[in-house]
Amino acid sequence: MKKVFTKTKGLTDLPFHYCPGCTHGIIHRLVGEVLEELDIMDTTVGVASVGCSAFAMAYFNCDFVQALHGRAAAVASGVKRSLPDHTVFTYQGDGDMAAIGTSHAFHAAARGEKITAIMVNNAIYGMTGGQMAPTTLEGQKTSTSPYGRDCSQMGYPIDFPKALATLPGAVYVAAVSVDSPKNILKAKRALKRAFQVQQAGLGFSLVSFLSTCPTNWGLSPVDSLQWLRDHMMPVYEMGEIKVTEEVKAL
Amino acid sequence: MKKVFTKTKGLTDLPFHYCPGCTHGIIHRLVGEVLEELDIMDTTVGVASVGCSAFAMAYFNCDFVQALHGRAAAVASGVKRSLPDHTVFTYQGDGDMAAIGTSHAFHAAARGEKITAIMVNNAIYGMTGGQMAPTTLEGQKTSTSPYGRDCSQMGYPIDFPKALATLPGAVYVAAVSVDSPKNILKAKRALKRAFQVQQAGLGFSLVSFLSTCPTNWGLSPVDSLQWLRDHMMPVYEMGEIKVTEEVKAL
Amino acid sequence: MMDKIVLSGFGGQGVMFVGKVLAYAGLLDEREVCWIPSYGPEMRGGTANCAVIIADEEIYSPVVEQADCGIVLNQPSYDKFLPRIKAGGALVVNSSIIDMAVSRDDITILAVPASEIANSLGAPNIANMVCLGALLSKLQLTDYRSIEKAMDAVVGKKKPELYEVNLAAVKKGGDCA
Amino acid sequence: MMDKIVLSGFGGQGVMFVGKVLAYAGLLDEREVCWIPSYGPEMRGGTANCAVIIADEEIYSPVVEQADCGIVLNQPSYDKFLPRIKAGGALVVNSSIIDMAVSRDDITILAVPASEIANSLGAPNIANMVCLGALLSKLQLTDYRSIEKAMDAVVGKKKPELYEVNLAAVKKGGDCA
Amino acid sequence: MPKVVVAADRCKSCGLCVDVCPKTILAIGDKPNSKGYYPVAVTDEEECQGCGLCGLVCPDLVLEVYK
Amino acid sequence: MPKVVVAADRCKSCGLCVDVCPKTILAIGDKPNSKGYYPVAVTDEEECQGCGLCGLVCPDLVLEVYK
Amino acid sequence: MTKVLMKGNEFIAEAAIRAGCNLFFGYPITPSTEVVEYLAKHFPKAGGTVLQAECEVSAINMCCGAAAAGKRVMTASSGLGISLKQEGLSHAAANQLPIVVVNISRAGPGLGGLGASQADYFQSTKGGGHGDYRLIVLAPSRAQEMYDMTMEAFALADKHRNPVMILAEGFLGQMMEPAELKDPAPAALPAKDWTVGHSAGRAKRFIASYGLTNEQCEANCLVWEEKYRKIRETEQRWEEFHTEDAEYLLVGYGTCGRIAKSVVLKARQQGLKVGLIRPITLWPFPEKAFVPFRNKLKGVLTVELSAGQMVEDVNLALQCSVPSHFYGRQGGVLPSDNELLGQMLKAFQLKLPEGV
Amino acid sequence: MTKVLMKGNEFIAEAAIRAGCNLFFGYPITPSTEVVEYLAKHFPKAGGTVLQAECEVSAINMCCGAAAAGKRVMTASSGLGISLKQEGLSHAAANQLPIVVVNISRAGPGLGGLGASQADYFQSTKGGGHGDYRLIVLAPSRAQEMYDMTMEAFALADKHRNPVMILAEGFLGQMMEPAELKDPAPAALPAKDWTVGHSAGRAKRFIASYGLTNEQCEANCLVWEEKYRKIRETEQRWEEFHTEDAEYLLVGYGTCGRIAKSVVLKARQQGLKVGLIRPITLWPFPEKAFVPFRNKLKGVLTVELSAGQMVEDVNLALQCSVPSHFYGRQGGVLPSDNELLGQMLKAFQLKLPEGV
Ligand SMILES: Cc1ncc(C[n+]2csc(CCOP(=O)(O)OP(=O)(O)O)c2C)c(N)n1
Ligand SMILES: Cc1ncc(C[n+]2csc(CCOP(=O)(O)OP(=O)(O)O)c2C)c(N)n1
Ligand code: SF4
Ligand code: SF4
Ligand code: SF4
Ligand code: SF4
Ligand code: SF4
Ligand code: SF4
Ligand SMILES: [Mg+2]
Ligand SMILES: [Mg+2]
Repeated sequence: MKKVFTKTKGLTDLPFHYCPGCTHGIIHRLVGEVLEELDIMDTTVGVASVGCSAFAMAYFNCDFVQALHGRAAAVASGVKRSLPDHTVFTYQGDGDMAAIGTSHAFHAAARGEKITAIMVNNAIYGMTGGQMAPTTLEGQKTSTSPYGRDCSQMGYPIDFPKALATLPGAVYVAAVSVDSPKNILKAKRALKRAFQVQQAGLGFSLVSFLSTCPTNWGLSPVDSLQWLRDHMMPVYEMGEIKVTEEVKAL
Repeated sequence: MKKVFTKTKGLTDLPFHYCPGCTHGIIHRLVGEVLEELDIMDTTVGVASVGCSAFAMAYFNCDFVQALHGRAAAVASGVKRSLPDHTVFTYQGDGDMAAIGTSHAFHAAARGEKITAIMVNNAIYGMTGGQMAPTTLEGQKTSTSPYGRDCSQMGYPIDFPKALATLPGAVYVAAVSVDSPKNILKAKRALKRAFQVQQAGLGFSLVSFLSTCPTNWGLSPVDSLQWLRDHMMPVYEMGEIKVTEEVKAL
Repeated sequence: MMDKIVLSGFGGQGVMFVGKVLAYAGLLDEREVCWIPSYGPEMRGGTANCAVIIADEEIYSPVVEQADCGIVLNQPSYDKFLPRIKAGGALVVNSSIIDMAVSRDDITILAVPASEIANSLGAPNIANMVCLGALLSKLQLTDYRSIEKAMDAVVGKKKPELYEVNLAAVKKGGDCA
Repeated sequence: MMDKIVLSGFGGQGVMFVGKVLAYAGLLDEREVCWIPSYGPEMRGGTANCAVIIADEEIYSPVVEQADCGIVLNQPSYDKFLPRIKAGGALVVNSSIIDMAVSRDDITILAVPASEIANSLGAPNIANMVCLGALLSKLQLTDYRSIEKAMDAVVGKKKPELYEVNLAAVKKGGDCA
Repeated sequence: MPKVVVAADRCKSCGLCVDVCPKTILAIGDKPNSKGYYPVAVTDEEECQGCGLCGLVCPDLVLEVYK
Repeated sequence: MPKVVVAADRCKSCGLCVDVCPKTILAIGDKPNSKGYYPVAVTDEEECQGCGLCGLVCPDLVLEVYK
Repeated sequence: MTKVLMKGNEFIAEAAIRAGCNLFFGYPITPSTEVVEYLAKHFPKAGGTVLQAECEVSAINMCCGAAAAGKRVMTASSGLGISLKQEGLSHAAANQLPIVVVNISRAGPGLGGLGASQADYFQSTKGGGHGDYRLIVLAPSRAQEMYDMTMEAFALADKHRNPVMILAEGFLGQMMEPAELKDPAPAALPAKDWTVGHSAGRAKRFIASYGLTNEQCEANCLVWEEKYRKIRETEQRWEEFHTEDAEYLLVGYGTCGRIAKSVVLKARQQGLKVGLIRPITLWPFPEKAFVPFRNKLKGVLTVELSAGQMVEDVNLALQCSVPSHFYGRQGGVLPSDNELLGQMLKAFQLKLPEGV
Repeated sequence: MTKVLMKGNEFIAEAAIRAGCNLFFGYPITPSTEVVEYLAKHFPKAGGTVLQAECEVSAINMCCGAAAAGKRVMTASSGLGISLKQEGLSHAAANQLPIVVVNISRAGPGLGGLGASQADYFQSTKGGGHGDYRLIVLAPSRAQEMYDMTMEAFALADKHRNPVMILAEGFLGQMMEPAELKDPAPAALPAKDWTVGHSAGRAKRFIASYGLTNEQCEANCLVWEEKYRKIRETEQRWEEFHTEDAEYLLVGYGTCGRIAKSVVLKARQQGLKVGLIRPITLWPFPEKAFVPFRNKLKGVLTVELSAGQMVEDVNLALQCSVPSHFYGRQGGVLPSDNELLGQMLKAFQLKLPEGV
């Protein structure tokens, strides 16, 4: 009897601590599957950020380093320069990367740092209980935008992948979603490509995942996926935003 | 007998401390002239950065606040939120804004902060004696890239205005040069427009000036201007990079 | 006089809310009160708990090491707080979903099928209030009337219907005590 | 024995270089030496200066408050360092561009038209070396031969021509002393 | 015959699998697991076509699908 | 008649004005100012056309141009 | 006046609004987040501005801009975020900018944990940033003080033109207690004649602190040092509890101060002459409180939620003239009153007539 | 062995290369910049990596990554830049990452100035970041020590798995003196069996320091505290100069230690029994050096380039048992030996047989 679907060896057996229906879990699984398929679990170092995924290191079957909030891209650069033959990736929230971590991600990309950055965009600060993130949508209510985000005062949602795509060092930039089986499979292909770009030493690769936060959005997990489709997908450019010639040639 | 050219009231009489031929001086004058022409000397607060222009505050006929290295855009945001009816501008080096100050400039732009940011791009850290800047060109020799900037290791020159132009909050972004009388006049028009954009409350405006550093480039002032034309202008997108409809409508 | 109360369950079971109601009850009776939440990464999914102190003198030490009584709404909470009730104290247990194999005989254990009762009231999420009702008889410094006032202050105006069903639950719980 | 020397001029006049040559001279004679630059924002355009200590015992305090002798290449330097030479000490002054209206008679002032001499040697930028030559006679722990060795170590190999003209300047300066 | 194995103790009854199952044969169960969540159960094993979609969308690696 | 006024003490003899003058009537002088720089001087006042370019490019506000 | 029941963090926020704070710049971090959340909800109605910055470094520098423009401004953070503000705090102090900085502390070092900790004492009082500067540091111990001291912080900041820090364990920020929402105490404050903006008809100003020469730098340092001397002289605050006839002294601030009070009472019940000094200003440290006790005590026990930091200042204040002991818990753990009582008896080698 | 003449900063860089440092991450700042500049020139030939980060925060976090991967790594900065690294240093200490941090200090607070200053003593020794952690802090006083202590810093960092700071005034970084380029002293260091990478055939590792419960956090804190206790016990370093029969003691580190030596000699020439203790490790502070002098001195004078910081540790080490005095210069100004001699005579109320 063959297995149609089963847990990847890229992950440990530890149950996730995430809230019910939080898609951090799906994204974890995709990362684990890519680690397994590329057979790089022994030569990969992940860098955890601070956010709901701060404790992710226990879930992956590879070595991990905990970074301070926002510093993952800098830490990953330090690891990669030390272990050039290893695969190094960061797993960061949208606040972690696009708020406090802006300059580290920006300059890692500008340097063409040979790492893969993963951004989990749930339009909110999940870990701290639902404050406004740089990615929070216009009018969206959060605990620090209780009357809805007023962009003229609080700023506009940042499409961070688009900004990084302007940098020559960023050779592969993709924005994906895990709201449906189809998109989950698409997302995995993008993620795998990003890792392969790194293995080929072509430069900095970024995959941004649209993800849900049922708890802080105040929606059921199922409704959250719908909200993501209805409100986030139209705002953020989706798909492979930047693919250089070298990457295409892979 | 009419004055064809004379010193603006926008500046004090204090002689500049800059090296011979350093175009920081020309850019200062343009700012002073715009302050005078818009008659806003009494309602303008400048924010000085840390770089060769750290002591600029003594040269301008308006109030000034000294910011820490890289923090000018944050300080300016604090000033503007306190004095919404004032004109607030930053005067920053390329290192100050595009290296250590990256996230502050980036997020001030994302917030559509109603300030005018001036970046003086001389492709080097002048104040500290000629180290590599984010804007240093490929192959350019500096004290921290003594064998020439190797982009694959040290990163690629950053065209910061282009990156900020991707943000909705940045409504006017221009890159100019002060290498010739013609360009000096062009530069002044852009600068004036940036200030007017702020006065109209449209959002964040940025003017990037290509500037020389004869001392650290190791060239004569005249040769420096030629080097700027030959090497910097081709690399950095010049002119009005972003002009929103509202700005055009001004 | 002082009531030290611990309240524990998993996120969503509304232990923080019960705590607030108790604290308000104390406040409205012009007692000294302290509401002490547990906060931290455990939150995600895991168990939440808080402690409430109601006293008729100034509360110096806000540290609740051993409580006079408490409410536990799920198994992990039971396991964690059973040992933390003072001898002679009382623990209200949501017997609907808690296995009480391990127990103590130096404290009063009030086994209340709170989840069932809540379901019977058509509001599965108020097992917490049922347990509160059962707890009241064990408290020195607050009673049903105070809770009524408190509920009024906390939810009353905003959500009358909520107000009603919650108090109904408290009453039902009281009958189990 | 100890020579404390101050050297000052505006950026580009090569005072730091003279200082290094002196320090190397001391080093090659196996003396204890200290080369102390002024560093800071003044640099931009303004005056640069440094101090050199050459000693035959360990140098504890590296602070040069009052110097035994010095070289000043421009007016601001003269004004600043004239008062900072010990009584009985010596100051070499680039008389080509320095007005010595104010002066002292408790120190030896060696007025050397260094800029002219440098021009006459066809290298306007070596007034510094001319003054160094004039200074040598006032030093206890170094002499022309040491300077020669030092010049060899500092520029010798790299730029022979520079080496020559610099030493020529030192000699010429020596004649003025 | 296709089969879905449920690691009930991992389930958080988020309902994503219930929503995605083309055969609508998944439902939230009625007795809590150790964490206090009510894990999903397969209502009609016969019907399962082994498409694996439930496993694909489950955030908590609760489901294994065989065919 | 056009005229250029040189604030000699501000001049740093950078040469930018010398380079830009269409009439090539500006030159670095030969006696230093208080800072030790050799300020520019107008070699042939007659020739000046008062175009003001020198003032425009001078980084140190040394020059005023009248016409 | 009736009392309201809120979290300590919310009392701080409400006090800021009523103290006439104009702007708040911050970045969320547990356990301080309710401050920005409360303000986001209530500050706009009061005409205030709340701006969530992209990081703590940005927040403190925004505060510098607002303070330079003469506004009352506040920021709040914890542990890691406060560490990030150190450059900005040093800069703010050098530029004599009145800013209220709230540190709802958590357990460190590094990411540490979220529990109650007092391990930021050195950072707060000796200057975590570079250079000789000081923050005035206030340490509340209950909800009413969270409120009152926030009001006082704004007054002290304007009075001395200096950043003021409120240092409270996360425990105090998260706990709900009743407190009165008093009006600010009227205070005669110096005119703000040094701020930027509206410069018509006066010489232009700039706010900067660097020195172009060492001599100028030293002159600046001496001005600041003199200011700090005056603050040390005039602003020491502390609470004494049963010290009249004390032979033994407990010293603790914040939550430890409260727990220590229970201990003092329990000890007194047993006839032990134990008293408590609870520092309220951590800087300036209340040395004056200790002067009368030099050479006069049988023992002092300093209790902190750290490995031992304030204990150094206690020893210096007592000129090492009495047997000094320390008891600390770390990582967010709070000692119970019985635990602390036991430790005290052990340290002072005392027996209770009848065991407790 | 022949000596070479370089700037102190260059000796630090050269020592790092010869100590087997693998990577350097930094951001330029006067007066430390020659460190990165020298490495940019010479490190690549030696197979090292120099990366100019976009800011100091990035640099210290890059260091954390490299240290976690088991490499020898260094960063250098000054004043403002060091303040920005505080969060990272607290994190590095909590994660027990061996990193060498060079602080070529300048005058603060804020932008301050570039002159010689020792006003970062508290920040460096008591923890400028949040939480209970310590850096081992070495204070060289001349070129040879800049070189030697850099070598030692790498060994100490690996030995104790702790960040080590070299704290030297800009003056020492900018000054050229001759020094020998010795080879590193052979040291038996613990195996790096905790690093990430190359994980085949072993359980996966992660490097993190947080605690999910207060109890776990406290357990971590106790482990670190025990390590610090051991370091305090074993690593105190200092130099004594004419202390054998000293009735009066001068205490100063770095440049002040040098100037104080001239003063001691001048005083001795006049028959005054003056000695010097020059702390070499600022943390752990060399308390042991002071134990023999408790209650035995007529006076102690601590001299610092600050408003008075280390003097607190001197008093604690002497248990406030001798008359204590302080003399400081600030903002970058250095006292001359005659000036210091005069201050000493004044403090100790001494007269010179014949005036100096
Ligand atoms: C320096 C610092 N500032 C603030 C925090 C508090 N904090 C922890 S996680 C977080 C934001 C998390 O949001 P995001 O990065 O989007 O991750 P998510 O939880 O949404 O997955 C914040 C502000 C911190 N830990 N460190
Ligand atoms: C936090 C901090 N890091 C580093 C420095 C040192 N520093 C002063 S100016 C400067 C760079 C200046 O370059 P740029 O901003 O391009 O201005 P320029 O001098 O070239 O005009 C640096 C690194 C500092 N003052 N503060
Ligand atoms: S808070 Fe939001 S992001 Fe965090 S685990 Fe819960 S659902 Fe996921
Ligand atoms: S160093 Fe360069 S940028 Fe700075 S003043 Fe001199 S020339 Fe201008
Ligand atoms: S998706 Fe997974 S966690 Fe959610 S209900 Fe289905 S099995 Fe349970
Ligand atoms: S495998 Fe397909 S059919 Fe079977 S339960 Fe899962 S989703 Fe339904
Ligand atoms: S441009 Fe100005 S500074 Fe330069 S030489 Fe001409 S006048 Fe002098
Ligand atoms: S005004 Fe024109 S012509 Fe006259 S000097 Fe200047 S540049 Fe030459
Ligand atoms: Mg998020
Ligand atoms: Mg620059």
